[in-house]
Order: sequence, then structure tokens, then C-alpha cells
Amino acid sequence: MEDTPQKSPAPEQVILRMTSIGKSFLGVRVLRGIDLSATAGEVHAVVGENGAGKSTLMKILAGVHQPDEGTVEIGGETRSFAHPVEAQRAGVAIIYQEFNLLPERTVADNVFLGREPTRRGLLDRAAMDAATSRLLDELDEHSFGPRDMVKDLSVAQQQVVEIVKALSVDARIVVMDEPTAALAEHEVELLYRLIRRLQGRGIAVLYISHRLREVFDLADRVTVLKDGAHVATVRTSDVTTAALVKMMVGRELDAYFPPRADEAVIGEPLLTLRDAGNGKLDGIDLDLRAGEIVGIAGLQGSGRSSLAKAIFGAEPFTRGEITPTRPANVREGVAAGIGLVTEDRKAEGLVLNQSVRDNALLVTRAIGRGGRSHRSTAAVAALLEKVRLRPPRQETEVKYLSGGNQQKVVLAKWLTLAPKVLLFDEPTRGVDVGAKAAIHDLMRELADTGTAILMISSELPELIGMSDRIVVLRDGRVAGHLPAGATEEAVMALAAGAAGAAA
Amino acid sequence: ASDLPPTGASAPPDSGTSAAPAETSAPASAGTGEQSEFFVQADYDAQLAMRTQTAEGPADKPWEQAIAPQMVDTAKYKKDGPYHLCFSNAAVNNPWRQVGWTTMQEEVALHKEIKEFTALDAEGKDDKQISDIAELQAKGCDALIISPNTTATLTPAVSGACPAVPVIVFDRGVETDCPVTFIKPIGGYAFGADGAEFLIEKVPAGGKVLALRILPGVDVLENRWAAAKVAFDKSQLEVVGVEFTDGDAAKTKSIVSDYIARHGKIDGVWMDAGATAVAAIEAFEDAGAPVPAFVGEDQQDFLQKWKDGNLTAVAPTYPTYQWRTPIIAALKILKGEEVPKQWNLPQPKITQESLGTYLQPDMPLLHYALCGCESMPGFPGKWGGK
Amino acid sequence: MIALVANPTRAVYAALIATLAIGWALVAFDGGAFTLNDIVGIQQRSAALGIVAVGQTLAILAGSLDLSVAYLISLVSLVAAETMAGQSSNILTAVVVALGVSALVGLVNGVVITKLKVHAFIATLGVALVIRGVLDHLYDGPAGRVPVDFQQLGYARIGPIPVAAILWAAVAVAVWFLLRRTRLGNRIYAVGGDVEVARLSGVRTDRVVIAAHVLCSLCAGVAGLLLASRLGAGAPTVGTDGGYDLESIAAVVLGGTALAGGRGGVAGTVGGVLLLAVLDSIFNQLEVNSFFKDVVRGVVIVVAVAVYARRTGRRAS
Amino acid sequence: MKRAIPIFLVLAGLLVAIAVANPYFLEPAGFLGFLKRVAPLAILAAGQYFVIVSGEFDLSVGSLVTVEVVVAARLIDGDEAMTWPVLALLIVIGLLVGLVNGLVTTKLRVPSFITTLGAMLILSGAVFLWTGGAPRGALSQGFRVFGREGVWAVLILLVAVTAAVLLMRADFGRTLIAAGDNERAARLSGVRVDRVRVFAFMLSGLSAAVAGILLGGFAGVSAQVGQSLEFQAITAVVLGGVVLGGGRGHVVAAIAGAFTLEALFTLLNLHGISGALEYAVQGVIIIAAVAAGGLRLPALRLSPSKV
Ligand SMILES: Nc1ncnc2c1ncn2[C@@H]1O[C@H](COP(=O)(O)OP(=O)(O)OP(=O)(O)O)[C@@H](O)[C@H]1O
Ligand SMILES: Nc1ncnc2c1ncn2[C@@H]1O[C@H](COP(=O)(O)OP(=O)(O)OP(=O)(O)O)[C@@H](O)[C@H]1O
Ligand SMILES: [Mg+2]
Ligand SMILES: [Mg+2]
Repeated sequence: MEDTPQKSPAPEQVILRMTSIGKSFLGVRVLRGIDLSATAGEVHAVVGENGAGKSTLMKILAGVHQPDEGTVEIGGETRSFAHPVEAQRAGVAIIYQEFNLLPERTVADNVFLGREPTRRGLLDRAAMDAATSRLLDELDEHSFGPRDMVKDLSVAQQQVVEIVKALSVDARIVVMDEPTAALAEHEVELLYRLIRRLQGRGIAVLYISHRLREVFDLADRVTVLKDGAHVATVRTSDVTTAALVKMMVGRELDAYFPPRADEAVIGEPLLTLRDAGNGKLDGIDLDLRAGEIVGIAGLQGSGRSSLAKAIFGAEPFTRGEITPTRPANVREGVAAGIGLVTEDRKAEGLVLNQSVRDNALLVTRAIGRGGRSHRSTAAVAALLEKVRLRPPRQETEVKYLSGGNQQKVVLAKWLTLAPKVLLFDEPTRGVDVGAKAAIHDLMRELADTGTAILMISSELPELIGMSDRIVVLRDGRVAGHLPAGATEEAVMALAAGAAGAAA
Repeated sequence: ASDLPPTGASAPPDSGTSAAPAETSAPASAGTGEQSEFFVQADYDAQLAMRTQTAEGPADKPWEQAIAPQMVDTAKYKKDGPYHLCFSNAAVNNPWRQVGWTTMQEEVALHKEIKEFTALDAEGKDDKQISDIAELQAKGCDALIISPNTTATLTPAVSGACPAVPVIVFDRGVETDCPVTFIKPIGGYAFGADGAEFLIEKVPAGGKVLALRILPGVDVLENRWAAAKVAFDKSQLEVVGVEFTDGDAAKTKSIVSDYIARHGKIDGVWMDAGATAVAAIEAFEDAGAPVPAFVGEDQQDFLQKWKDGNLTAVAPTYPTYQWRTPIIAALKILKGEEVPKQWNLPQPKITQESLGTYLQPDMPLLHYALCGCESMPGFPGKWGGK
Repeated sequence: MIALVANPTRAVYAALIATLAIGWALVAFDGGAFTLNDIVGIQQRSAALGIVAVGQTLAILAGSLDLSVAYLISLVSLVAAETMAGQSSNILTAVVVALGVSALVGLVNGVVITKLKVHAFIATLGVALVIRGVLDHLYDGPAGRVPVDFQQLGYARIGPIPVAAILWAAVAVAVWFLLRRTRLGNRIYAVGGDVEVARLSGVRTDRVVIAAHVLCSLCAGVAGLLLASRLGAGAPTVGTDGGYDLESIAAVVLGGTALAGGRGGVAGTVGGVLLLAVLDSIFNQLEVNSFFKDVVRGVVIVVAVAVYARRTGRRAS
Repeated sequence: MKRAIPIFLVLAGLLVAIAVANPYFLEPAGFLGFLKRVAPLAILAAGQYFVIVSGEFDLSVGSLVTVEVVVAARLIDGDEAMTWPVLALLIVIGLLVGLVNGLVTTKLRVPSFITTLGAMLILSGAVFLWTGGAPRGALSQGFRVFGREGVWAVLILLVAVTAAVLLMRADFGRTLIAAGDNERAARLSGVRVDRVRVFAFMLSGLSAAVAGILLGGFAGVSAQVGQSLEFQAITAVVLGGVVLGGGRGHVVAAIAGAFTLEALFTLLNLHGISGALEYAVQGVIIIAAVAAGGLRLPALRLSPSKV
């Protein structure tokens, strides 16, 4: 795909060269013939739809998986890693897509896990603490220290620990698999600065993200994977966003977001909160009306998830006026026709070892609603058709589905309820571009049929593109309301509490 | 059940429910296998001889009788009452020990001169019994009664106690003669021989006999089988199987059912302990086969079945009345009266003729007839009878 | 770490002191008295279980568990006693052989769990059955003879303190040190906390689990040696009669170590074992029926763990 | 269900081997005898399955079986008229013990391994405390019919298997397995996780009551009747490919695991593996079976659909 003859980097500068990598899981080919190289000081992005094989490729590099075919060369030497520790020793550090920390251990313990320094054969905790402190300082992170327990940290702070852990390895190659998924905008800025510093030190950074803006901000080159195959490697300066998306999904995506609701469609409030609060929220006033999508914006930890869980009944409101129902627990919420698409699909949304069918019927069965007809194969097939699951196989275990398809199953689960109010917490986090559009369409369709929708998203373009109205939270309180089509700056101003922010 | 060793009652992860036959792979004639290392010819001879000797002592109190006693002088232990007796019990984990323990407590109640009776239950644990014995020595006991959990392993503890206090051992022995007296019925060889001789007499030559044992490795049980084996090997009977039942009724019944199915007809059943005899009999009933000549024990359920089914049976015994004797012995010792060094109690067997006297329909099914407790004040309520 | 473990650990020691006080009062009321002898009795009584439980702590912390310790103890007692055969000169060989057998069993447990990926419950239950088969096959009853010199281990005292108790204390301190101050200890916590995280962080998790099992079995081996010295012989039922498998797990959990692994420590286990031993001693003093003891033991274990669950639950919410 | 195929192959192999060694096995009476012998363990395995698939353990069933038999003997005490009231009481006891196990596990958040270990101690202690150390009384003939007459045992087994299969197909079963798979997700979907788990423990208690009735009927009163049954039941379930930890496995496979275990005992017995080594063989086979299940060839697994 590279049209312009490339100034090939001097041989000694090529730190990583992966050639013809192939990998199968349980007889299914996940990667075939992948080539990837990185030079010193380069940021090389890897993009592709969910399930394209990005993480698998990185895990091969990190020694988590062993390739079925192909070779990995580091610094010109062919290496094969039987265990992550061997990759570590070869200078590969990785921030995994999923959190990879022990909540019951301290920050320092986590950072040095597997590489604990010793003195005269005994653990040298002082050295661990000192080194961790130094790294935290380097990152300008002063909100916690090496002896804090990881479980007491916020999600963003935990991500910082992951980064420190990767930096503490004396690495030549640093892999970051969606490091920003859990970060707010200003934290992303910090990460950018950090990556620049790594670059300066001649470290090769492999960067995976679904947020194309970051790819263009950071990367020198980008490699596109699709269905486990190598599509192209191009210089970011030589390609446009649209072209990149086309390479990823294999077609052009015309409109990013479905049209907004017609004023006429928006109906009565289905849920009204007045001065509602609990341990994490206070003074919340909010109306959710039939046919409307309300976007909730806010920084990490501003209470967005708490709001959704409170409305749903999982962490109920303890005060305020909530009409028509104030669910005291999940079952009351569900009975009142409220559904919650949780932030963490795997941990909170799905029973991964069960079939698509069992997951889709979970809510129906839990509340014992609907007779036999709701549980029939035909009814479930219709449901899967509605959420556009591809292929709509009912007996597949959900753990074998891609992220986007998994999210569709979660949606199907709630649709059986014919919900009056549906709450979406980061519905497209880690979902690829194609599936994202499908989920957006579905949300709008639901609204059009009279469901009140609340949507939380950390991706401002998505939030702004989808919402009929935006409510910004700050420190568990409503910081302001914005109309459809507000600018990112307006949202950020409210969220961050900048002076003079208009309400 | 009399000597069901501790394994039988504690709960190791035991996964077997059906039998592990010793010799079943040779279907023609399983035989009786080799004589075990536990067989001691001299002891065998002595016990078989004792069966015919008359015991000394009051005729109506077999628990005070002794066969061929070698008296020892106890003057050095003489002291004035009241007395503090101590007892280290192996366990109370099966009906035999339960009946015995009740009987012992009632015996204590009979003697006003016992002001205190301290008993510790080792729950079938050797290590705990060793600690218990140490603990009891420090309690200022005037005499220490021990019912050892196992023979060899309690020897050091018993040896340790002997210099401090007069020690009385009963039921299972220890490998030291330091206790003042060791009380036991005649013993396992006599028990085993009683049953085997009965079968040899009742079963026609060439008849098939099934031997059911609880488990290997327990000396008393090994002795029973060893004596039976000697008898069977000399006889015309064919021992078609020697099986271990773990003392488990369900397993026993399964094993016997299998043998009935495989051999069509079994002519006699020998058992080293009778607790599962009824289950074995039921296997014949359920298979619609006649109940053959049977060796059981003095438990009421077996005696009842015997009478109701008009069986050809015999019940050798390991009398629970031996639990009375240690208290009596302790008091004798403390009063300076001489006691037998080895106190051999008579060990009667229940036959067709004596069945009537021992069958007590008002007693619990698992009650042992030879408790010698009928005239005690608490009878029958304390033993669960009506 | 300390703050976290401190809760259940402190709780178990508080319970221990309360039990001692109540027990002392009950016994006094009953007309008896707690004497030095009883204290020594408690130490003696707890030594074997204590050593096994310390080892079991390692297995449980690593996210595993070991149901084979009881049969292993029996096996070790026999191997040791037979090797000694009453000769003092054989003691060293016997100890080495016994510990070698233990380590081997631990290795098998660990390898079956990690390499064959069999759940620890089934793996160690299976190994227990195998040992049981070997025991039943080779031994009919107590065997071997322990020379008087070696019996000192089980009976001798230094001042008022039994050598057995010192042995237990030494094992506990060694394992405590291992957990707090060595890489292996650190990694045992990590693997028990989350194997996958530990593996991805570069810990060779299989080795850690295997090491934990080898150490656990070695502790069981030491307990087997101690019991052999107490009994003067090896006995094929000494481990199972003592119920060392389930009771050691109960003691560990009573000491506040999470059954799921990754949380807890040796200090709690020591408290748990002492608590069980003190209960036992009180029951002995009061001559309580053994069935009643079982009921009380069952209740104590469940209630203790329920209390810990409440505490950690409150922290989390 | 595909996960369960190996266990059925193993079972079929064992049954063939038994039939070869002992042709009597193929006669109706012989096979009926086998079924009768399997019934209690199979029922216990079904009960244990519910608990295991929901992510828990029940170690108390062995003691509970003993309790059921001992209680029945003492209360009936040979009186035919007491048969039915006592049978009803036994069922209630089973359910009640399950209820308590379930409530302590879910409401007090005690790991079920510990809850039921405690229950095991408490039950066996309490029942012998009550009877003074050994069983008392006697069972009536009416009571014993269920365990003694093969037809009854097989009938009860059939009912139990059918009920278990229907339960697992019903909403209860699907939500139970969901709770075992991912408790949080199940809760957030409105599943009453605690309630289904308590119900699972009650089913396990019920199965122990029924197994107790069958075992007591089969061989009469005995203090050891329930000894180590908990380990056998768990082993059977695991042999059936059900995963400890919950969320995976089929109840029919768990029951097949019980059949396999019993068939294994029968076969070892037939081939005269010496009593001692029997345990060793068992241990190796159990480990091997579970290991083979874990390392099964990919082809036998559900093929993942790549989307
Ligand atoms: N351990 C595994 N076992 C079986 N299949 C796996 C495993 N890991 C990944 N897969 C499958 O391999 C494919 C590639 O997954 P991978 O996680 O590499 O995709 P990705 O590009 O990182 O997707 P995402 O953007 O969602 O992170 C998917 O179909 C996934 O289901
Ligand atoms: N791990 C944590 N430990 C302690 N407090 C936390 C933690 N996570 C969040 N909080 C606090 O809880 C409150 C609300 O958090 P919540 O998760 O609802 O925020 P959020 O805006 O939804 O963040 P996210 O984008 O992560 O979902 C905030 O005050 C935050 O500081
Ligand atoms: Mg990925
Ligand atoms: Mg959130």
C-alpha cells in the first residue's frame, strides 16, 4: 500500500521485525501472514475492527501466546518466547488491554511483580518503593504512592500503575493495547507527553487504539489488520481518516451518526429525578423522556456510572424524589422497565460460558416474565435479527464472540424486557467502527419507538453526535445542561469546572 | 463390630463401596490365602485350650471370673479411699464401645469409694490418646485405666505412665508388661475358631463358604481370621472368597449379593465381626435364596433375625462385660488385693440352646447381649432399652 | 498487607484470649484448674496439626489446597519408622528419606495441578487415594520402630516447653519469613491473588504453585516425623484418624486466610490452631462428650469465617 | 452437552468390560442390581451438581445421609405406623439443612467449602450426641421397601433424573448456571442469585434425604452409611465434566459420572484388583479422567464461531 518509495531505516535501527505470523485458537485461524516492524523511536499504531487480531499479535510478541508460524526478531536476533518473562527479558514491555493488577497488593508490589529486587537473597522492599516513587514522579503523578493498595485507586490511577509497570522494565519495545480506554481527555494528554519521551529515548512504541484521532496524533506509521490478515502498513501522513476506516471495515461509512430525534417524537417524561442523591451523588435533577437520548458527560469519576446504577437500582438513591418508581434494588428496577447496559461487558453484562440464547433470555428468565413463546427459538431468532447479530447463531458460547457482537447480545437481553428506560454506560467502549455504527443505529431506533435513553460516553464526538440533550456531571452533581450539537469545548468547560462555564 | 478399629469410624476420603476381593480372580477355588504374619502358634494353642478350661470366680459374674490366672501382688499400691480413678478411652465410636462405656459408667456408680472418675475420650486418635494419658497422670489419679486405640503405638505412652500410677489395660493390649493387669476375653483365635468349627460341623463336605472380614491389619481381627483359616484349611469346605467389608452394611450386602449371583449357592458365611451379619443375611433373602449356616455376634438384631428366621447360626462373642472388670480390678489393686497379671475373661458363644436367654426384644437392635448389665440399677434405660 | 491481614489475625487472637478466659472460668467453676501442665498439653496437642496447617497455609495462599496431607503423614510415619528400625544411627537417613518422599508427593500434587490442569480438590484427592492404596497394600498395621533418641522429639521438654512445640514454632517462623521476605513468598501471594495477572507479569506461576505444594508436603512430612516419634512406630492410620486434611484447612481458614488464596498468613494460622487446641483442652477439662465437641468446632469455624466475611465486606462496600 | 461426550464413551466402555467379565450383568436381574446400587450415588451426584454448577461445594451430604438414617431408625423404632410421617420428616430435614447451608453461604458470605465443612461436623456430632454415640431403634419394613426392592430404587432414580433435567431446562436451571458463571452479571440482569443458590443447596439436601432413604432401606441402620459419600458425589460430578467453580456442565453428565464411578468399582472388583491397590487405581483414574477432560482435543470442543 505504500506508494511512495520509503526511506528504509538503517538496519541497526529496526528493533522489531515480526514476519508471517500465524496463529490459531481451537482450530480457528486468528492470524495469518502478519508482518510488522518497528524502528527505534517510532510510534507504530495497529488498528482494526474488534477481533481483527491486534491483541493476539501483541500477546505473541509478549510471550503470552506462541505463534503457530512466523518469526519474531528483536534487535536482529530471532527469538521465541515460551513465557512472558522471556519476552520481558528481551526488552518487551506491554500494557495489556485488560487490567493486569493485583488489587490486594501495593502499587510497588504490582510494579515489580515477577522482577522483585533482592538483597542478599531477600526482598528489597525499600528499593522497590524508591524506584516506584521515582517513576511516579517522572509521570507527575502525586495522588498516590508506592505503598497504596491498588484496590483503593481509581480506574485512571490504576492505568497509571500499568504504565509505570511497563516503564519499570528496561524496555526497547513498549506495547500499549488501548491504554486510553479508561482515561479522560486530560489524562490522555499526559500519556501523549509520556510517549513522546519514550520516543526520544529511542524506544519503539506499538500503539493500539480504536480512537483514530489518537492514531493520527501519535503514530508515524499505522498497520491495519482485518480478520486476522495484514491489510496495509502506511505512514500516517500519507493517509486520511476516511481512507483508514475504509481499510479497516472494507467499505465506506457514509454517515457517522443516525439523525437526531424530531421534537415531535419526544414525549412525556418516563422518569423524573428531583434533588436525588446517595453516597456518591447529590442534588440530581433529571428528566428522561420517551423518544429522547440524553447524553451524560463528565470526567472520570465524576459519577456518571453511579448515576446509571442509581437509576437502575443497583446502587440506589437514598434521597430525593424519583417518579414514578424509585427502585431499591436491581429487580425493582427491572420490574419497572429499566435496563442497564453496563460499562464492563465481560464482568457485568454477560455470562460468558453460556450460549447466545441463554444470555439473550437471561433477563426474561430472571424475572420469570413472558411465557413459553418468548423463549422459543423463533422468538430468540427474531431478537437476534433485531440487534443484527452476525451470524445469528443461538448456540455459540458468548465468550467466542467479538466485542461488538457481545455488546449486541447484551442489548438483546434488555430488549426482551421491552424497556421503558434504557441506560447505556460506555456502550461502544472497545467496539470497532462497524459495530459501533450498528449500535448507534439501534439506540436511535429504540428511542424512535418510545424508549427513553440515557447514554454515558467518554468519547465526546460520539456523545455529541448521538445526544438530543447533554447533561454534564462534576463531582457527583449536575454541572450544567447543553443542547444537541454542543461543542466539545463547551462540554469540557463544564466537566472540568472552568471559570465562566455557562449552564 | 467389637474391634472395629478407628479407621472404620472416622471419615477418610473413602471411595469404595464395593468389595475388593482378595482372591476372586481365581473363580474355581479362591482358597484362604496365606497365613498372615499375625499368626502366633503359641497364642493360638493357649487360647484354644482356654476355651475348655473353667474360669475361677463367682459363677453368676463372668466379668469377675478369670481363666488360668497368675496372680500378682499389689500390696505396694494399697492406699485408703476414697479413690480417684482415671480412664483414657480410645473412642466411643461404635455400638460395641458405646454399650461398654455405658456399662463402665454404671459400674463406677456402684462403688461409693470412688469419689471421682475422670475419663478422656481420644476420639480414635493415637496422638490425642498419648496426650490424654500424659494429662491424666498429672491429675492425681489413684489408678489409670487405658483402653488403647492401637497396640504398638501406645506402648511408649503406657510405659511412661506405669512408674507413676498403677495402670490397668483392657480390650486391646500393649507391647509391654508394665501394667499391673491386662484384662481381655480369651481372644481372637478362640472367636474365629468358634465360628469356623460351627460351619465345619453344619455345612456338608464340599460346601461353599464365604468369609467376610472388616479390614486387614488389626491384630484382634487378624487372629480371628487366622484361627478360622487353620480350621477351614483342614476341613472339606471350599472357601470361595475372603472379602473385606469395611464394616459397612451396604458394602457387605453388595458383596454377598455378588457372590450369590456368581456362585448360585453359598452354604455358609463366616464373619470376623457380626455387626453387618444382618445385612449379609438380607442379601440372601432379597435374592430369594435360603439363608445358609451363619456366624454372627451377640448383637440383638442378629439374634432376632436368627430366631425369626429359624436360622442355623452361632454367635461367638467378645463380651462387653469386660468394661466392668477394669473398675473392679482398680479397686482390688488399691485395696492391695492380688489380681491376675493377665486377666482372661470367659468368652461364651451363643448357640441355638442359649439363644433364648440372650435375646432381649426390649433392648435396642444394636445392643450387645453380653453386657453383663442386666442387674445394674440403670438397666435397661441407660442402654436405651424399654 | 499488614493492615489487611491484621483484621482477621487480630480477631482470631482476640477470640483465643477470650476462649482462654472463658475456659479458665468454666474449668474453675467445674472445680478444676488450668495448670502449667495443661498449657504444655495445649502446646503438645497443637504441634502436629500446627505444622500441617502452616504448610496448608502455603497451598491455600497460592490459591490451591491439599487434601492429601493426612495420608502423606501416615506414609511418612511408616517410612521413617521402618528406615530407623530402632537404630539411632539410622535417624538421619530416615529423616532424609521421609522428607524426600514428602517432597516427591508435593511435586506430584503440584505437577498434576499445574501441568495436567486438574482442579486442586480433585488432584490432591486423587493423590490421597493413591497413597491410601499404597499404604493398604504395603502395611497391615503399625510398623517399624523409632529409637528412644528420636522419641525425644515427641516427648522431651526444654524447661516447660516441649521440643515438639519448639519444632512447630520453628516451622511457623520459617514459613512466615519465607512469605514476608522472599521472592517466592511474594509470588505465592500474587499467584493466589490472580494467576493470570501473575503470569502476564512474568511470574512462572506453575513453579510457584509446585513450590507451594512441595513445601506444604514437606510440612506434612515433618508432622509425620513428629507423630512417628510420639508413637514410637509408624502407623497407617495416624494421619486420617487425626483428620489432618480437613482440620488443617479449617485451622487455616479460622486464622483468616482466604480460601480463595492471596490473602492471609501464617500468624493467623497459628492463632487458629491454638484456638482449636485450647477448645480441645477445655473440653477435655470439662470431660465434654466428643460429639458435642464436633458440634462446637463446626459452629466456631463457620461463625469465625462469617465474622471475617462481614469485616471484609464492609471494607469493600 | 458436547463436553459430556467423553464420559459417556468411558461409561460405555466400562459397561462393556463388565459385561465381558460377568455375563450375568446383561441379564435383567443383574443390570437391575447395578442400577439399584448406583441409584443413591447418582441421586447425590445430581444434587451436588446443582450446588457445583452454581459455583459452590456441598461437603455436608455424607453426614446428612447418616443423620437421615439414624434419625429414621430412632424415630420409627420398628413401628410401621411411623413410616410415612418419618419419611416426610426426613425430606423436611434434608431441605432444612440445605436451607441453612444456603443461607449461611449467601447471606453470611461464608465460603461454602467452610459452611458445609462446619455442617458436616455439626450434623454428625449432633446426631450422635442425640443417640449417645451409636444408632438406636430400627427401621420399619415399609421404610426399607424403597431401598430393598430394586424396582423402587430404579423408579426413584428415574424420577430424580427427569426432575433434574427438567429443572435445568427451566428458568431456574438457566439462571442457576448463569449465577455460577458470572454472579455479578446475573445479579445485574435481575437474577435472584442468593435465592437460586439457596434452592440449589436445598436440592442437594433433598438428594441426601432420598439417598439416605435408599441406603437405609438397602442395608439397614449403620453409623457409617454416609461415610465419604460427599467426596464420591463431588468426584462423580467432576468426572462428568462439570467444572468446579461453576457455570459449566450438564446434569446428565454428572449423573453419568456417578454411573462411571460405580461401574469402575464393579469392574475393579470383578478383576480382583487387590483390595489395597483398588484405591490407587481409583486415584489415578480420577486424575487421568479429569486431566483428559481439561486437555481434550480441540476437535471435541464446541467450535468457536469467528465473527
Ligand atoms: N485465548 C483465546 N482463545 C480463543 N480465541 C481467542 C483467544 N484470544 C482471542 N481469541 C479470538 O481471536 C480473535 C482475535 O482477538 P483479539 O483479541 O486479538 O482481537 P482484537 O483485534 O484485539 O480485538 P479488540 O479490538 O476487541 O480488542 C477473536 O476472534 C477472539 O475471539
Ligand atoms: N476505585 C475507586 N475507589 C474509590 N472511589 C472510586 C473508585 N472509582 C470511583 N470512585 C469514586 O466514585 C465516584 C463515582 O465514580 P463513578 O465510577 O460513578 O464515576 P464515572 O464518572 O462513571 O467514572 P467512569 O468513567 O470510570 O465510569 C467518584 O467520586 C469517584 O472518585
Ligand atoms: Mg484487543
Ligand atoms: Mg463509568
